[in-house]
Amino acid sequence: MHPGKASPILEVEGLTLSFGGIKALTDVGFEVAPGSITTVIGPNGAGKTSLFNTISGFYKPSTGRIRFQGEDITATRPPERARLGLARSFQNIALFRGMTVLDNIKLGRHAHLRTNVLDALFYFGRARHEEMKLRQEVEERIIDFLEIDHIRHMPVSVLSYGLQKRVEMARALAMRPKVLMLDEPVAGMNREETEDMARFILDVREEWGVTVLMVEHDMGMVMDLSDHVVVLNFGQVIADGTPAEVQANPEVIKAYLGSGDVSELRQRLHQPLAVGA
Amino acid sequence: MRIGTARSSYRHDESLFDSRTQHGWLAVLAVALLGFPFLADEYWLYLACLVAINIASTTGLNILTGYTGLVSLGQAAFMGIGAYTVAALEQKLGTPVLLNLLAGGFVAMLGGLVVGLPSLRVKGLYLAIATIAASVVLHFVFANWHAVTGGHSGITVAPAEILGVSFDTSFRLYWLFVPITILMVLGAANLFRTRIGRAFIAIRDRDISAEVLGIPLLRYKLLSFGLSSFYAGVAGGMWAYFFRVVTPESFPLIMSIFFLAAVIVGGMGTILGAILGAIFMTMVPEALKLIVGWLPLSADATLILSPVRTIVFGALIVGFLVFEPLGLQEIWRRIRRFFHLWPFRA
Amino acid sequence: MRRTVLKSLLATAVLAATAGLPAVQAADKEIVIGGSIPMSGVFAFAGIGIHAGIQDYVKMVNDAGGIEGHKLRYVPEDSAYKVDQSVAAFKKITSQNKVNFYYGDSTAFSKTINPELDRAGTMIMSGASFATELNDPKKYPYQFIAGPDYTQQFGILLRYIAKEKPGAKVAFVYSDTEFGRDPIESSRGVAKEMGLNVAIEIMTPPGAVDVSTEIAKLRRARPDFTIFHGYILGPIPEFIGQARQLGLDTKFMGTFWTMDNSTVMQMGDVAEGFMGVMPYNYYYDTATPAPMLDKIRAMRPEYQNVPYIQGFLSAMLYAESARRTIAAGKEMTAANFKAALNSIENFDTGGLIGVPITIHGNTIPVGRIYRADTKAKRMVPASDWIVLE
Amino acid sequence: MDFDWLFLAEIVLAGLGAGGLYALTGLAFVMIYKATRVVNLAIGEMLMIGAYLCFGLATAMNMPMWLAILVAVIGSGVAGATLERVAIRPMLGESPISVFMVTVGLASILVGVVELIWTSEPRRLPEFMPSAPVMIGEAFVPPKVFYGFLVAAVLIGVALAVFRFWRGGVALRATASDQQAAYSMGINVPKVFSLSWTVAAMIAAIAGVIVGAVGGISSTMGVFGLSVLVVVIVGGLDSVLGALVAGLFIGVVESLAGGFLGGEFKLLATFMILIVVLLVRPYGLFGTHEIERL
Repeated sequence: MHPGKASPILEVEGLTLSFGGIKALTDVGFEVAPGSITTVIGPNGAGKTSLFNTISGFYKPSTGRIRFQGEDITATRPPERARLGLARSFQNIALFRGMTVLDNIKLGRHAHLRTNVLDALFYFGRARHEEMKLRQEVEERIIDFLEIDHIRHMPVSVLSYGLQKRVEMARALAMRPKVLMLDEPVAGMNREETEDMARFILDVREEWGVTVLMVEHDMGMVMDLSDHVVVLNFGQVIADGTPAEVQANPEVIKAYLGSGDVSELRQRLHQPLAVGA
Repeated sequence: MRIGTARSSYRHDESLFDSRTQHGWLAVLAVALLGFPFLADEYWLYLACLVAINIASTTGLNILTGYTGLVSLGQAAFMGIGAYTVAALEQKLGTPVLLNLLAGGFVAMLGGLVVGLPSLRVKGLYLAIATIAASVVLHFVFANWHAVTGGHSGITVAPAEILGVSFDTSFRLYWLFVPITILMVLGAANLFRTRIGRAFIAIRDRDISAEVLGIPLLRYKLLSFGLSSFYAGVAGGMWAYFFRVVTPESFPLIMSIFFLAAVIVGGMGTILGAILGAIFMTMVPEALKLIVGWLPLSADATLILSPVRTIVFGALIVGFLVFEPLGLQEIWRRIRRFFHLWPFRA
Repeated sequence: MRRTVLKSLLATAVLAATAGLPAVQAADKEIVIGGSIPMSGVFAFAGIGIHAGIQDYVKMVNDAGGIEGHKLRYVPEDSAYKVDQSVAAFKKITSQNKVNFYYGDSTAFSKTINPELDRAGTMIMSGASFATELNDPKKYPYQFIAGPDYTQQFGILLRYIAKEKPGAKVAFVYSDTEFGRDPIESSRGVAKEMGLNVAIEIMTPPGAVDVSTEIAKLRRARPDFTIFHGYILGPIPEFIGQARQLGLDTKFMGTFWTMDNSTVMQMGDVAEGFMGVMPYNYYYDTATPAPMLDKIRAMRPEYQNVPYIQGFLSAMLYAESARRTIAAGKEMTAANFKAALNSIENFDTGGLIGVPITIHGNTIPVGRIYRADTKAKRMVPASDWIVLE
Repeated sequence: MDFDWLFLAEIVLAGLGAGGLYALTGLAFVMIYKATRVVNLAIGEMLMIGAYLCFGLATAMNMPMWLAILVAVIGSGVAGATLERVAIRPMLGESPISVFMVTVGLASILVGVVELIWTSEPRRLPEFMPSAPVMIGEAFVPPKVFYGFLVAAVLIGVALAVFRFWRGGVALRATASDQQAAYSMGINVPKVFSLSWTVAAMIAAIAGVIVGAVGGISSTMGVFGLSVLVVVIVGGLDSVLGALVAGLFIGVVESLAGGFLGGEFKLLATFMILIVVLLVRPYGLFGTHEIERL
């Protein structure tokens, strides 16, 4: 699968973002091909999460365009982007602590439900019908798929970190994503959990036909999973291509060298993942 | 003793009352509520009506504060809007009671929407203080818009009349208020089985991520304000039919604090909590009176009743926040769990 | 989880049902006086006095054998001066006793409970409110005020002013509450009729601390008399103090709730010369023979405040109304009580009020002007008894 | 008719007088907020406690007024520290709204305690200020208001100097700007918390005595705190300068509204300003705007 052949599902073009004079992103541009797994990497503070936040509409760029399925969405509010099919998880887990796992997942479907206040107050007709359908779908397509049926009625606050990450992914899947944005999906996970997550990411792409855009530090996983890698440093794109191309790029090596991560990078590059791509 | 219930279907799992035991208790409650008016005297019926009104209003505030995380110190003022609407309609147009109550709810809801408008920009405590400002402004309107509100002396309300029956005693009002309150509580409970309730909780827990997950913040914050003040408006309308006189001094700031206290003491963000909180806070002054009466103190004991009540009111707020932030409903759950497993484990 | 809803409500219901069984108080030959008395809370100083006054009168009557073979029984309950608690007290007392007379603690309560009185038709009520609105026998057929309403109090003050200094300039200073606003509008006309000039009306927000703004206004209006209403003590001393410092030559006056001896004396030095209207004799008045005051002084050697006198007089009027009803062989209903009350003409209160009283409509429109004497620490009469027609 | 300039002058002066007290109390409020991030709705009740302590000492114990004030201020400081230790410290790390509600509860408890000890009857503090009228030009300023303003101004000056130069003041400022950093620099943060409540309670007590001297004391005098709340929100919760400027501003606005529109407009006017400020600058005129993070 090569990026650039089909028309891109997500295009970022000339994106610049600044906070009170400090530039977090400068003229960032790249494309995400439909059905691909695209990963944004870069040293800490390179602007990866800022980029995600700008794509989901939480930050407003000072210049630049974001196009989703060919439409310019730069001016739309975050909820509208979510409705269009941009779903995401968060770097430091943003589950709703006051809700159960099931409710957290159901929440993801919000934008696609029609229940209004009156339906809700009386819980009759549409509300009940919709909730039942949602429950069934969540159970059969998401909970079973992500193997979290044993925790569905638990409050999320009691779950382990790895399970929380998985629930976040479940919630993002409930959003009926066209592009699934995952911000460090395996950060802080042990090896087994990381492998499980990698498997889920691949399965999501295969079974759901969802395009994946992620930020990740685990280079082994990045190189094994990605079709396309974008490298950010100091808010700028310094490399953009297949994993092999990026690994060979001297700029990338330099960027990681500069941040002292080079040994880590090397080490991880030589640590193949147990999952076949 | 009762062991965890096996659920057979999603529908079953999603229902409000899902076990046979629960249905049993529900039936007992229904019988108790039906039988109560025939056993109780006027005093207890009066308290029952007051409790019903307070439950309705507390449940409304709970939607806003407990579930959506927006603190309001304006609940009493919104009740005032409802009460004045009902009083004015009753006095000037003589429209049907249930219509008046609905209108009270809707007018209060409009008020709530206006007050809620800044909620996107103004957050947390600033918002709480904005609601105090709204109360001050509303009080001014109540006191000075003579044509509608009758100024400082207020409006005297005729008894509610439905199909020729005049609801002029607590006994009769009970049959009006309790069903309305039950409907309102059930409505609130239903709300949190759907996307709307989930959106509220999401906003409370983490409003900015909620937005990225597809929840339009302003719309839902306004919705929460609107619903909460609708509840307040209907409760205020009932208040008007209950006390039959509505004046600007009927809805002071301390009353708003009372409802907030009821939400906290009962347990924020649970339906049961609002009910328990409203019952508890309404009954505390009466209970204190009884206790002071029983204590072997001199006749002057009643002289300290009011300060003691004020102290207990404050101490309950502080005490629950410090020692039992989950409120009465958590205590209740613990008690229940105990009996659930009894006699095998304590 | 939802089951808990049910359990809790059930528990309450059971509790309510068992505790709510009416306490049976079997006694045919008795007259019951109920009361929502503000024994605690912001109005406690009045409530305590009222309570003692009613209690003492009831005891006095019962010690003397009761009324036409009926004993008086007084059933008070603390209201903390809060409407909902007053109403709760009313419901509690009336559901457990056959109440004939009731004492209410506030205007709001009087208005709230009025429909209940009309419906019950078994009791009449008076209370701590002198609200003008209540002086309407059509709207409030089963209520009365044991004194002049606030407009009448203003009328008495204005009559005195008109006599002292015809055409005088008068200022009304009042609080922004129902209580404060009560007599203002109606008294404007009364003043005009008497040829007085209402130079300025100043409304102060409740809980106001600083009165400099108001003083600046008052200074420009230069009134001869300034009447305060809607306060107990509040900003009055500061008002007078500042006016004195400015050399403002105006006489300050107050209405009933400001006029208790201890309240006025609390003003300190500025109290000297403070005047006001009082419908009753003070505890220590001995100028005219007053057998009732003698008895009170015998029972309670220490000073009793004017709410005490008001409570005492209220109980006396309840008793008189009951006596006349029973003596006429009529049933003990609200209508008969009220009719009996309205038949009171030139009634001797034993010196509580310096002149025989007649009950017009719902009030006793009588009073006299007192002036503070800070050396003697007493209020001394400044006029004769003034009776409004 | 000519516009009465003297009237305007007197009204403005009266407003500045009241504003001085708002500024002083606002300072106490901001001090607590800066150090502990607690929005203290009980500030009006802390004023009341100071005034009642002074009253109790001066009347029941027959202390001379200066001594009564001194002891009352110290006593209030102790009370402030106690409140912090008992009710605020356990709430460390809870949501600001919960802590706010704790102070609402505290306010109620304080009112109850005062009513229990002194009943709810309104009282008067013994006179202790010079009573000779003060004239500024032709304008009359009530002496209590004038001297009250002077005391407030001097105290504010002292407080600012302490803030700047004294070690405790420096620690307070350090804690205010970054709690974690202050910790790591070896500042005893809990002590700073307790210090801020103590000092704030003492300042509030002085304000309470002045307010009580002007308008008398009662268990409802805590409503003064409502105006102070407006002051600090308008000025910005964490800005000392804001509290001072907004204090005078609100005082003058209240006074103008009362003078030209009528007493019922006082509170309305200030709360309208509050609403406008919240809409235009939700973090106050001088407050810091915090950037949100996802």
